[in-house]
Amino acid sequence: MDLEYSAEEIAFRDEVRQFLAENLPLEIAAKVDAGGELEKQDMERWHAILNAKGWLAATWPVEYGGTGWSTVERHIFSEECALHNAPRLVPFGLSMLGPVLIKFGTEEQKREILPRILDGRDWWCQGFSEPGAGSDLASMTTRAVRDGDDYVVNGQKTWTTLGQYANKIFCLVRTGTGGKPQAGISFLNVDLDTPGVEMRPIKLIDGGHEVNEVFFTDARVPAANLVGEENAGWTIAKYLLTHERTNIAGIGFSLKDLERYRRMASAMTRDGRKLSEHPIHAAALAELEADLEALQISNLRMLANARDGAASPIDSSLLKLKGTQLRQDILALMRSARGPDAAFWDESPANTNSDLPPHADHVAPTYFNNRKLSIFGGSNESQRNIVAQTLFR
Amino acid sequence: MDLEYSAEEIAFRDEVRQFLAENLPLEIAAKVDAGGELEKQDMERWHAILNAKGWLAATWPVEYGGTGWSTVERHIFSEECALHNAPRLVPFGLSMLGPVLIKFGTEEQKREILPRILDGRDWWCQGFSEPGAGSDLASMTTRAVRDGDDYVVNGQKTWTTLGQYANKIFCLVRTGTGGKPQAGISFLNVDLDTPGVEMRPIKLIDGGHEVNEVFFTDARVPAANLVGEENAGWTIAKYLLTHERTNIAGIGFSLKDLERYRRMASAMTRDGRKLSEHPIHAAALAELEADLEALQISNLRMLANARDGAASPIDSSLLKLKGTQLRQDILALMRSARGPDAAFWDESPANTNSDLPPHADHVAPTYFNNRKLSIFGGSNESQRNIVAQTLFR
Amino acid sequence: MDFSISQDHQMLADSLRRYFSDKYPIELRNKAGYSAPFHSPEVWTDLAELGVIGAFIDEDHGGFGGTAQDIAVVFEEVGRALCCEPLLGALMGARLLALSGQDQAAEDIVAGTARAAVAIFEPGVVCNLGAISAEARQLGGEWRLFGHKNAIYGGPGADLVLIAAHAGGKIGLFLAQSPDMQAAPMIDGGGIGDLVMDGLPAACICEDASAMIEETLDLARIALCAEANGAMDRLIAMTTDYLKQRQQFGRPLATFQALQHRLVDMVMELEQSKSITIRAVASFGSDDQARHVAMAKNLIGRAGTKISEEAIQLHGGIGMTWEYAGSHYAKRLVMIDHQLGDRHDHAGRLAAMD
Amino acid sequence: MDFSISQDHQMLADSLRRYFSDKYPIELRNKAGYSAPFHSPEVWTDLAELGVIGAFIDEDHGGFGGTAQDIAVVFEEVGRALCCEPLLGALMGARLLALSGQDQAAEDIVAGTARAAVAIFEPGVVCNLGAISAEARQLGGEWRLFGHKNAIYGGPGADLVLIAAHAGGKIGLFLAQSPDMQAAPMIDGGGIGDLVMDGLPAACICEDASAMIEETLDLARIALCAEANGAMDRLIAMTTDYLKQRQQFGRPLATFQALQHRLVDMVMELEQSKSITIRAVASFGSDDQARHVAMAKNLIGRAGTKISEEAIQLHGGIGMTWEYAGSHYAKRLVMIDHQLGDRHDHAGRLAAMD
Repeated sequence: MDLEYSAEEIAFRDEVRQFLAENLPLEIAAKVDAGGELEKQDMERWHAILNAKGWLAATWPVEYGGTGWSTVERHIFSEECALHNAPRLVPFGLSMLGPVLIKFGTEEQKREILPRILDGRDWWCQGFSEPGAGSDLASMTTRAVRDGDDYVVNGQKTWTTLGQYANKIFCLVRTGTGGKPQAGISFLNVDLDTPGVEMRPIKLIDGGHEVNEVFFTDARVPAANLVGEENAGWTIAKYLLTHERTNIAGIGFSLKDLERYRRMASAMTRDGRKLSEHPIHAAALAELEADLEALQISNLRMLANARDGAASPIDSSLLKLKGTQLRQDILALMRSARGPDAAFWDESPANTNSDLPPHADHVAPTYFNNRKLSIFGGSNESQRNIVAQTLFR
Repeated sequence: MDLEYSAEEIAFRDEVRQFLAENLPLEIAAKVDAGGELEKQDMERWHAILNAKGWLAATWPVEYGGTGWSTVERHIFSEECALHNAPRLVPFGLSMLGPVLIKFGTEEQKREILPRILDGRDWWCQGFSEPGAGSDLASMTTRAVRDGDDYVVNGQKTWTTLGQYANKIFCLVRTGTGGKPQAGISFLNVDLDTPGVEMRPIKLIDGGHEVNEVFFTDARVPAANLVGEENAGWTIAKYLLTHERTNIAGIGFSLKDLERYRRMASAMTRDGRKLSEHPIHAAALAELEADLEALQISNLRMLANARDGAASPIDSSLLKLKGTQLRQDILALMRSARGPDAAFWDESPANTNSDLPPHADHVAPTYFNNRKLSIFGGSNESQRNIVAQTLFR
Repeated sequence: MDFSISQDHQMLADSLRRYFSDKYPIELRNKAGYSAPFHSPEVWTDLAELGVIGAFIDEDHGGFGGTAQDIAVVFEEVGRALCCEPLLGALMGARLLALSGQDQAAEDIVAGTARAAVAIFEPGVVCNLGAISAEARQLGGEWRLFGHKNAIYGGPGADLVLIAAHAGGKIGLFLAQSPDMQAAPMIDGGGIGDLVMDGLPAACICEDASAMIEETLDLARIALCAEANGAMDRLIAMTTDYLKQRQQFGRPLATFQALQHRLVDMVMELEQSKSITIRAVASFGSDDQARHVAMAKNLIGRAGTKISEEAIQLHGGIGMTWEYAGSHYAKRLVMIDHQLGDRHDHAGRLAAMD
Repeated sequence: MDFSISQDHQMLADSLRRYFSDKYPIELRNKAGYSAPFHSPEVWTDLAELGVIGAFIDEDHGGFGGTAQDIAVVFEEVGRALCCEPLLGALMGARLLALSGQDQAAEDIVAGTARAAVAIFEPGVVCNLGAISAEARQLGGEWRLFGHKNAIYGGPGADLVLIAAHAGGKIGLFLAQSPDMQAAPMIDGGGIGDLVMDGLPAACICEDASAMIEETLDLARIALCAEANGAMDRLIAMTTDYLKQRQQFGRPLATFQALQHRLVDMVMELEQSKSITIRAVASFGSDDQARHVAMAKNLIGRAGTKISEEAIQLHGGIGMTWEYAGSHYAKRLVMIDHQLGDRHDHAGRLAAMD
């Protein structure tokens, strides 16, 4: 039993820390620290900095421009990034399409698409969910009919995160009929400027624009954009959805949030007592800290399992479950700590010239926005179903 | 809107209070107050006192020796009894078989059985559950085959509460085959001294003997003991199980337990601080008190609905759910308050010459014993199923 | 023992419900509630005409109500319709003006021709009147206020702002006319203000106002509880409908037992919330007032948050969208716990009362 | 980073698990644990021979272990087998004797020829050494103890009882030989004692023992956490099996989604419990020891209680019976939270550390 990183891993961590200290733009880190929203150029800037360093595609093999890092190194990198308030990397190209192409794509697709992900020419988004197909993804109905060298696509996708910044979308489309709903699904890349493709914003509960709907009306997409075999899309989707995500528990974010909470609580009073000395708040904080300490070990245990080839779906589902619950609990405590001032709202949280009084901040919108954590990316109910299947096998 | 009792109801409450003050034996009340177990003679004594007053059968019509009380009067009576530490009345004859006979029994059955319930000659117990039939009662298999003027009964019943004191048992038995499992069930009264009937104790988690198993091996039971028609037992069982129970939320018991808790907390210290001033314990107490205050009103609302003929199964199921959860939470708080001393155990809690140190008491066995509250009498899962059926109708 | 409401109350509730249903669609609400003046002057006039504000004070002061039950009936409908008009400020303002003998001002409030807001608490002071620090000083025969009041509900654009401040060893109540304040929408709709006072001129309308402020706060808490009940009732109904209608894996979500049981627990919390509000309403004015109101605000703070979070979760993505009315109900329910003391504040008050 | 345990530890765990499985049926446990001497002398001898007690202290003091990991390995098996032998007293006693230089006594403990118990806390003092009030006075050249020690685990019948008491401005450690105490079974099996001291003769084995007592308490808390993990693991396995086998409404309980989801949450709590124990074990002896041990005891107090209550509920009536082993696991898990500070005590300690 040894909880410590190896000497090499510690050296790697120090290298990451030094890099972050020297290269992460302070104004971006400050925005992240304040819980504000990032603008497109912030994300692009950080993407380019990492690309220049060669640290962008943590999960890709070196031959495709990836880092070749081990599971543990990937974990160290993503944890350090979170702790230093680096922006979260947009995963759709780097962590989703990239690995899919590397496994299922043609040589030409790899050669053409992967470099454009790295250098930021392409911003990909995801077209899986539909209004009638959420947890039950296989019930999706967007249809692609082969017509000569093209597919003609009709249907609607939804919950397309940051689609407003994207120029490309990878989609699941129905190309076959009959059989189980999982059969007859294909994986198709689509240019968003294709005629007949329209993106519309969805405003979320906190007023933010983060997700979109995408409508396809007789959109003609080259058949060469198919990834893998026709009707083999479900296998690819499953690979993508269960593709190892080192950061599924969101630990770095929870650590940062707890740090913000402690800062906040020691600066606030509540009815004549320092909030940090309020016994109910202090006990809640202590229990959340214990939970997070445990979750860090749980996460390391999963990493060690993965490294040793012993990963199981229970691991990642349980980490997702507990990680999202914990983060939501932390954000609820922060919201609660802010008291009546949590009500003050500024529709543009990126706006640093906000009119809000200085004692108001973004705790309430952040709390509401992150109710999504237990819904998106496989709802916590779906995760429980997955774990139950394994338990009762 | 008027939460107060009417003048008549207040007069009734005062009469009950006076009666309890004058007639409830102090040594019995003290045992109840201390959370100890009652012996058979304690229960019989209180039964006889109430019978002498004519206040025993709260739910029976006057013509059969009942009180003829209104719903509200029954509630007042049972609440006052709990608050004065009167023993809980054993319900099997008074609240279960009695009402069943009054509705479904023959004149002869009523004439013969009801007076013996009142004067204590018969102590009834219940034979519904079986090892393989709990929440799913209709799957029961104890079989009664008609043979001349008798039924021959074979099978096993379980969870027979206080069966060790009883001389009679009313049972559900399978008399028909085929069709839905609910068909072919009959309601049969059985003398426990019938050859082939054997009662065995079940020791519970807290070490107490409160429930039993009953085995039937070719037991011959007179067919005249059938209540209602042959194969009509399910209707009777349903009537019995949904028969209005004014005390389903157990409010009087929760009130007493909170009172005991406050007494305990103000007498105890914990690491140098009075337990009643311990902020976590005090906040937990405050929230339980709020929940109980609300539950009292919820209960009165249900009583008013019942009085006005508007009772719904949601009401009683929700009261059972919340009432049992709350009581269990209160008992958990008491257990927790007792700290390490909660571990001291005395197998005979009725024994007042206990060897236990005076700072130990029965909080842990009481807590464990009352985990039954959410299991017996229709598990809380079954109650949720019932409510859900109504919600999604 | 009678849990039905009076015929008059039923009529008031019915007329309000009809009005909101006919004239107050969620789109109007979301348009009015998030940009200055953070409410709809037309709706305000309508509500005044319907007698909503008049229900807040008694006949002696120009109203025709004023009991806790009157307030609960109104606010339950307010919650059911998710109305974000500045009624809480009007309730508190009208009460305090009436109790201070400002009859004309109270009448203006009731008539809807003036809007009132109340500034009692301060940054870091959310529930305990004893911890406020704003001061009133007489300068040249005129009262001037110093200090910082925050979270003033309905503050932006209010004509009459009633301000609690120390003066002469007591907490007095002062009236300022349309003071400038930092204005913002609340995340759950409606306006909120922040008032930094550095010599703000005001009239003293009561020299020793602690008791009337505490009473008014308790009444406002009852209003919030009733509002929460209306909102929970509606949100649970929306969730039930959604589960019945939404198909996953070939059958309605309503058939999944794990979801069923969670909905049942929500209903149970709602029933408890209704019950504790009934208790608080009945205790208003009695010795048990503070205790039962604190219980209500505590219990409903817990229940509202839980029902909100569960409703969003049971809806899935759709519950996260601005376009779906349910998300706004969910926000309101959580944010009610932030107003006038949250569950922990009131648990602490209860513990101190024992 | 390596979460596997060493080969030696694996062998120790395997041999213990085999022993318990072969020689320690629940019937034996329930017979031995509930009547004097509240344990089985035969099992005790076997455990000593298997090296269980020797694993508690290092080679310099007659043992062959003594690390937090040694203790965790043993107690996880103890928990899995629900063994109620007085090992916690032996652990604490052997450590304190060894640290006090009582080598012979420590060796007797390790050999199983003497039994030790430790009397630190008092009625109303459950976690804070600073609040104890027992005193030691020298009378005629001999130490005499005054005060009241309670909840002495394994106290009944113990040969050597180590007692913490004030002397000369410090907390000293005193050794009494087989003192008379009020003895009782614990509700979850095993013996517990209550010791009223009115001049009890004892030897002073350490004059300033606070640090070693705190360290020993933390180690004992780690033992309790590991024990809880073993018991939770087993109880969850029993619950899973029961749900798979038990039929209701014509299908296994395991197919009911509401029950499935609850079992998943239990498994999640167990994983968290294992993780926090790993953390506490690794921190033992470091600056983070007190903090991480308190976290572990807090988290496992919550997890154990929840898993216990849910396991009983998911079993239904059968989980309420003495005859079913699961009920005893459930009791033990709840009662572990009562030992050496419960979740609230440790949350309070953590808050004070921040």
